Amino acid sequence: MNSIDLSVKIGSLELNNPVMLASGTVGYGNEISEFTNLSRIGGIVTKSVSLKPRKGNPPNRIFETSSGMLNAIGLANVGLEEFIKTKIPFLKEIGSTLICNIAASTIEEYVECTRTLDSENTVKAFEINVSCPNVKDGGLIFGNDVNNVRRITEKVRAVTDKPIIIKLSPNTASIKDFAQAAKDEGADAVSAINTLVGTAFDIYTKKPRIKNITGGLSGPAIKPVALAKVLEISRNVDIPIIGIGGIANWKDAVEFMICGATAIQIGTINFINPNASIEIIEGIIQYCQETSITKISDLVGTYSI
Amino acid sequence: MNSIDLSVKIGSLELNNPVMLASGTVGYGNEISEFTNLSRIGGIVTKSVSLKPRKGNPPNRIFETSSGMLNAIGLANVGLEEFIKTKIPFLKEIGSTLICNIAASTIEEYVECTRTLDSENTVKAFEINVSCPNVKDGGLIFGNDVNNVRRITEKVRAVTDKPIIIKLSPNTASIKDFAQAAKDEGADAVSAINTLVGTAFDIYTKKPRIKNITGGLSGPAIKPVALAKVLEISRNVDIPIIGIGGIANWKDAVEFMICGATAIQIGTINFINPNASIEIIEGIIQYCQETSITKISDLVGTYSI
Amino acid sequence: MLQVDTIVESVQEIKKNIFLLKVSAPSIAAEAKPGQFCNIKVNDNNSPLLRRPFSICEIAADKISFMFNIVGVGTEILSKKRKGDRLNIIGPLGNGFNYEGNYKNVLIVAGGIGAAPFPFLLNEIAEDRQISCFIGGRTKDDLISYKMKNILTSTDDGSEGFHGNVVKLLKSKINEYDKNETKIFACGPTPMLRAVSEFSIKEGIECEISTESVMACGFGICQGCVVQSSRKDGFVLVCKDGPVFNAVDVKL
Amino acid sequence: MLQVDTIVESVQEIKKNIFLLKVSAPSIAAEAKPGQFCNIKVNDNNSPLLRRPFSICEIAADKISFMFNIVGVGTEILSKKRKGDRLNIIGPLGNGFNYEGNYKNVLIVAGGIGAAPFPFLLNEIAEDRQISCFIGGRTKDDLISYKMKNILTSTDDGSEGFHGNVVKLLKSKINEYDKNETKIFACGPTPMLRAVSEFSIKEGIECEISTESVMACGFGICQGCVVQSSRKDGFVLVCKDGPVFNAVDVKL
Ligand SMILES: Cc1cc2nc3c(=O)[nH]c(=O)nc-3n(C[C@H](O)[C@H](O)[C@H](O)COP(=O)(O)OP(=O)(O)OC[C@H]3O[C@@H](n4cnc5c(N)ncnc54)[C@H](O)[C@@H]3O)c2cc1C
Ligand SMILES: Cc1cc2nc3c(=O)[nH]c(=O)nc-3n(C[C@H](O)[C@H](O)[C@H](O)COP(=O)(O)OP(=O)(O)OC[C@H]3O[C@@H](n4cnc5c(N)ncnc54)[C@H](O)[C@@H]3O)c2cc1C
Ligand SMILES: Cc1cc2nc3c(=O)[nH]c(=O)nc-3n(C[C@H](O)[C@H](O)[C@H](O)COP(=O)(O)O)c2cc1C
Ligand SMILES: Cc1cc2nc3c(=O)[nH]c(=O)nc-3n(C[C@H](O)[C@H](O)[C@H](O)COP(=O)(O)O)c2cc1C
Ligand code: FES
Ligand code: FES
Repeated sequence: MNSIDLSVKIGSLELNNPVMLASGTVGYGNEISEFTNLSRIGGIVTKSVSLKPRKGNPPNRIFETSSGMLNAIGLANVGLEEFIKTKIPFLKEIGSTLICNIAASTIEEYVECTRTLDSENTVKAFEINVSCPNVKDGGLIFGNDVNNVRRITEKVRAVTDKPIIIKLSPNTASIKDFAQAAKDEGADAVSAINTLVGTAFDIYTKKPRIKNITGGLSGPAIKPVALAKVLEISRNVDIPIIGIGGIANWKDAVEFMICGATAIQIGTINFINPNASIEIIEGIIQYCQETSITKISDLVGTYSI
Repeated sequence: MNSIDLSVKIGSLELNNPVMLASGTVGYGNEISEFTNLSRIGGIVTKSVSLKPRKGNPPNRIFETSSGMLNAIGLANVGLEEFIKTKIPFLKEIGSTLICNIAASTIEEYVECTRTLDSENTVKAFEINVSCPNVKDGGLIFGNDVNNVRRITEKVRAVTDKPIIIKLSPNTASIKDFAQAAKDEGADAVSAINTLVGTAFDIYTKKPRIKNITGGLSGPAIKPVALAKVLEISRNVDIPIIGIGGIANWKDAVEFMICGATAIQIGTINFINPNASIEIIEGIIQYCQETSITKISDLVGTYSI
Repeated sequence: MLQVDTIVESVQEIKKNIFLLKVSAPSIAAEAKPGQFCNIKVNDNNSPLLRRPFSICEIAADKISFMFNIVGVGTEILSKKRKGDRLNIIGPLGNGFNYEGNYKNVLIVAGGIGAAPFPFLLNEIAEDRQISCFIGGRTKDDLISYKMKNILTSTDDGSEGFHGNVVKLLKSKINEYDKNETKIFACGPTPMLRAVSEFSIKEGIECEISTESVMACGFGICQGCVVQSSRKDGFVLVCKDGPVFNAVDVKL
Repeated sequence: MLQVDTIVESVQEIKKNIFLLKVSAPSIAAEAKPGQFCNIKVNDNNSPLLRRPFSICEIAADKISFMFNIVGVGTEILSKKRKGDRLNIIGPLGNGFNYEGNYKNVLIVAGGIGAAPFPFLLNEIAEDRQISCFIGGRTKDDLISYKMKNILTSTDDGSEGFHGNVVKLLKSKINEYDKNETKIFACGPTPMLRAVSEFSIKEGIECEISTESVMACGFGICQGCVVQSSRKDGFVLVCKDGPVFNAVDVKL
């Protein structure tokens, strides 16, 4: 039955299937592995790692909104050293393709993280997070200036031959310019989108619901925006796209692929259904059978407009 | 009981209360007047009017999303002449404060519309729509370039003494720059936000759900984004703000005012509950009683961060 | 046009996947005309956000009924309502059928759930008219004859009645009626309405069609529900100018 | 940790606005320890989107119960569940109470709905221990004594028992117990937990507190549920490192 070729290529990165787990929504894989079979997943993108450990923002860090959630975790992570020592070994065990997401406050830090991780065989690609809205230093400051994105890509490109994916911010007027810049400097792919800047306030205390004041909006609420960004890149720039944003089921995943995403990542839905990724893979297989698709990569960018 | 002063001032524009109906979501007031008492509403912003009639985009024009909707009406409107002849008289009758929203493809057209309407006594203020995402000409092209917003404001300012409100696009990296530009050129206020660019596709036909391909996302899904934009302006630019985006009930309205909105507009919720505006006014009154606020304008920008 | 909290009287599955929802709504019932519809908020939350439009199927004293099949989340929720549940409804909306006038034969043409508005219409039509109901479906399981009279059926698969679509059935029988004394009322999927419109225009038979489109408000403020007008270079609103149009007035 | 579709057995209002929801969940019941919680998807849609965490209140064979009061949309939906409804649950989550060890007196301190985890705990605690339950509420209507033993009550308004908060009540009685032979288990609003922590630390009494925080995932992948650690300049996760902490380990 299942003779459908689900594999996709992102630059030189080969994935068994197009479904990945998004950075910051699966930690380092160990907890979610109790609920789902990680070895069947196309790829795992680890929580943004930075050179030094970050304790992250004080609580409250999250708040639920209509069909979405705000978060300002603040890139809490164990730091590069601990990541290599204790997290990579587990991720190696489970046998899923590992993509390492890197966050930094300076270009040098991006470069150093990439260079250090380049020698780790388990790491198959890098996703460069230039778009986190929740840290004072770095994050949006980088992500919203096309020249910075250009320079980061260039410098990171210089220190690794592994595939580089630039994770773009949706909080810009023209995401295609950023995708073009990434392409120009040799990135293998872009991923879109990171969260939208949002906030919420308590009307009695008048304080923000999130200690950081603003947070990143994710979940089904943002799906139409994410899809429009993917389509914008797809129609204007010739670079593989990883679609992210509000994907809750296989139909959403297929919709992103039709709009031009070679692969997709699921984030917030992992919190609600930690087995969602496997269900999405199964749904995609069924869809292919129904619509007589034998190679999933044939579906990418088949929008008819 | 009800000795609360609900009136607010936006430049020289005085409103009986801060609750307005958003442009494009109440037509010209006649239909919704069957469901709600328009004379109690703070203000009505009419559907964007352009110099010539526009038939708008072909169907489908709308699509529902998770906690939101996409629309690409395409600024369908009767045109300036018909607007003055048949719509203003009705709006005059009902006695609510009338704000006329103007859309255009050129700066000259903005100016001509404003100049012509300036002599209409019923029109108490202008809202300049520089942010509609759904027309090929004008719309986002204007709204996403701060210099255009600057020039439009300047030119429109020159032809009217009535209050001018610039309606800003959220599809930019830094909305405060646009608010500042509007202020610099003499606008009395800004309204934020118009819809976010989004899309949706049918996974079987592979066609966009909206004929225009992309549409504007509105409704509760976008509330956190709208609130963050209002807060961004409020913290950086000294100009009255009209908060718009996903407001569904009085709590949402109060939240926007706490974040710095002097008044608010409700859009999508009119479609679901055409009496929502009155319910919101009543809720605000109760909130004021509960929290011992005697002048609603004292609530504006009281965030504690 | 009213917005009212109604109380659910009953939800009955009258046929596999065909439901009849009855609510108590005196004020709407008093105003409604055949062919009008209501816009129903199926829940108290944002999933789904928008109302769902349904033709008024039947009116009995102060009760209104709607007929629907489950096609998505909104109709699924409606099918699970129970007696006593509260349901917020806006209606009656749109114009209705224009069934006055000088004609003898009433030809009802209904495809699938397009049967919904006709029980109310048939109940109001003057008794001296001759009624024939052409009912089509993909298979015999899709034929809805609830409160129809003088029924002729067609199925795409030939499992009951005429083998073919309902417009072909209509064509095959049209010579039995005096065209100048006949009026067609049609409701069903858009391709069917297109076919019946073309046919009626060609034959010069009066024909009204009840159309559908995606809707947000249902009463004219969102401009979302347009169809192409035949009379001007522009659009008309299904919710306000329709949902019933004379076949000559719109291009589907 | 499991994700299972459970079947609702019953929802009972055991006291005004206090509900007991019982589901059949053999696999979770088999694994669960007192003080652990489950993360419940209260609906099949996005309103609300996230799961809601609830302590395991009681286990009887393969059934689990949760005790809750209605505070918002999620608990409202739960209160309306009926026998036979399906409910997707993730659990058991977090660590539980550490109730082994060398002590004689068990002091339960529960504020309001903080009573929820204790029926399960009391059922598991060795029979030779002396149990006292300090139960607090704003008024006597907020006192929840479900399956508690040797109860002492306090109310903020003095309408029943001790007049004052439950930690004050505890303080007034603490001399009746040998501090070295005593362990406190507390659950309730954060200000109460803060007070009981301070008190127990000052008095040198072993104390475990069951904490709350906003949660998205409930099992350690979102990093949303942090509280300040006392042991390092950083945070611990309520869902994974807690929800039960030794009072000395966290700064609330
Ligand atoms: C004026 C009018 C009268 C109607 N009367 C009836 C009636 O009496 N009985 C009945 O069963 N249905 C009727 N409909 C159609 C009915 O409104 C839709 O079936 C319903 O809104 C679907 O809601 P849902 O949430 O179950 O499906 P969704 O999840 O919203 O959609 C499921 C599928 O139905 C399609 N769909 C959704 N809304 C519409 C729509 N308005 N028109 C056409 N296709 C749609 C979607 O594209 C999708 O493919 C009427 C529609 C209109 C505009
Ligand atoms: C580990 C853990 C165990 C819990 N055990 C129980 C229990 O056994 N019984 C019980 O009744 N409740 C328990 N709670 C609290 C319960 O999760 C919340 O009351 C519930 O999520 C509220 O959902 P809602 O949709 O009804 O309210 P919402 O509409 O989400 O919120 C209503 C109000 O409650 C507050 N609130 C929401 N979520 C939480 C939360 N997680 N913690 C504190 N306040 C919150 C909101 O800020 C708001 O003021 C527990 C919480 C945690 C973290
Ligand atoms: C709690 C949380 C933490 C996140 N942390 C990161 C992160 O560390 N690095 C990163 O690149 N993206 C991070 N993201 C963004 C997601 O990877 C993803 O881009 C975004 O959530 C949109 O997808 P979704 O709607 O499926 O969640 C985080 C998202 C959430 C909700
Ligand atoms: C169907 C529809 C039509 C709209 N038309 C206009 C318009 O003509 N001019 C304009 O300035 N804004 C228009 N808007 C934007 C709204 O005024 C408002 O800014 C936006 O919908 C966000 O508010 P909401 O979430 O409350 O709907 C339209 C919105 C919708 C949903
Ligand atoms: S549905 Fe809103 S105008 Fe017709
Ligand atoms: S709730 Fe997600 S890590 Fe604790």
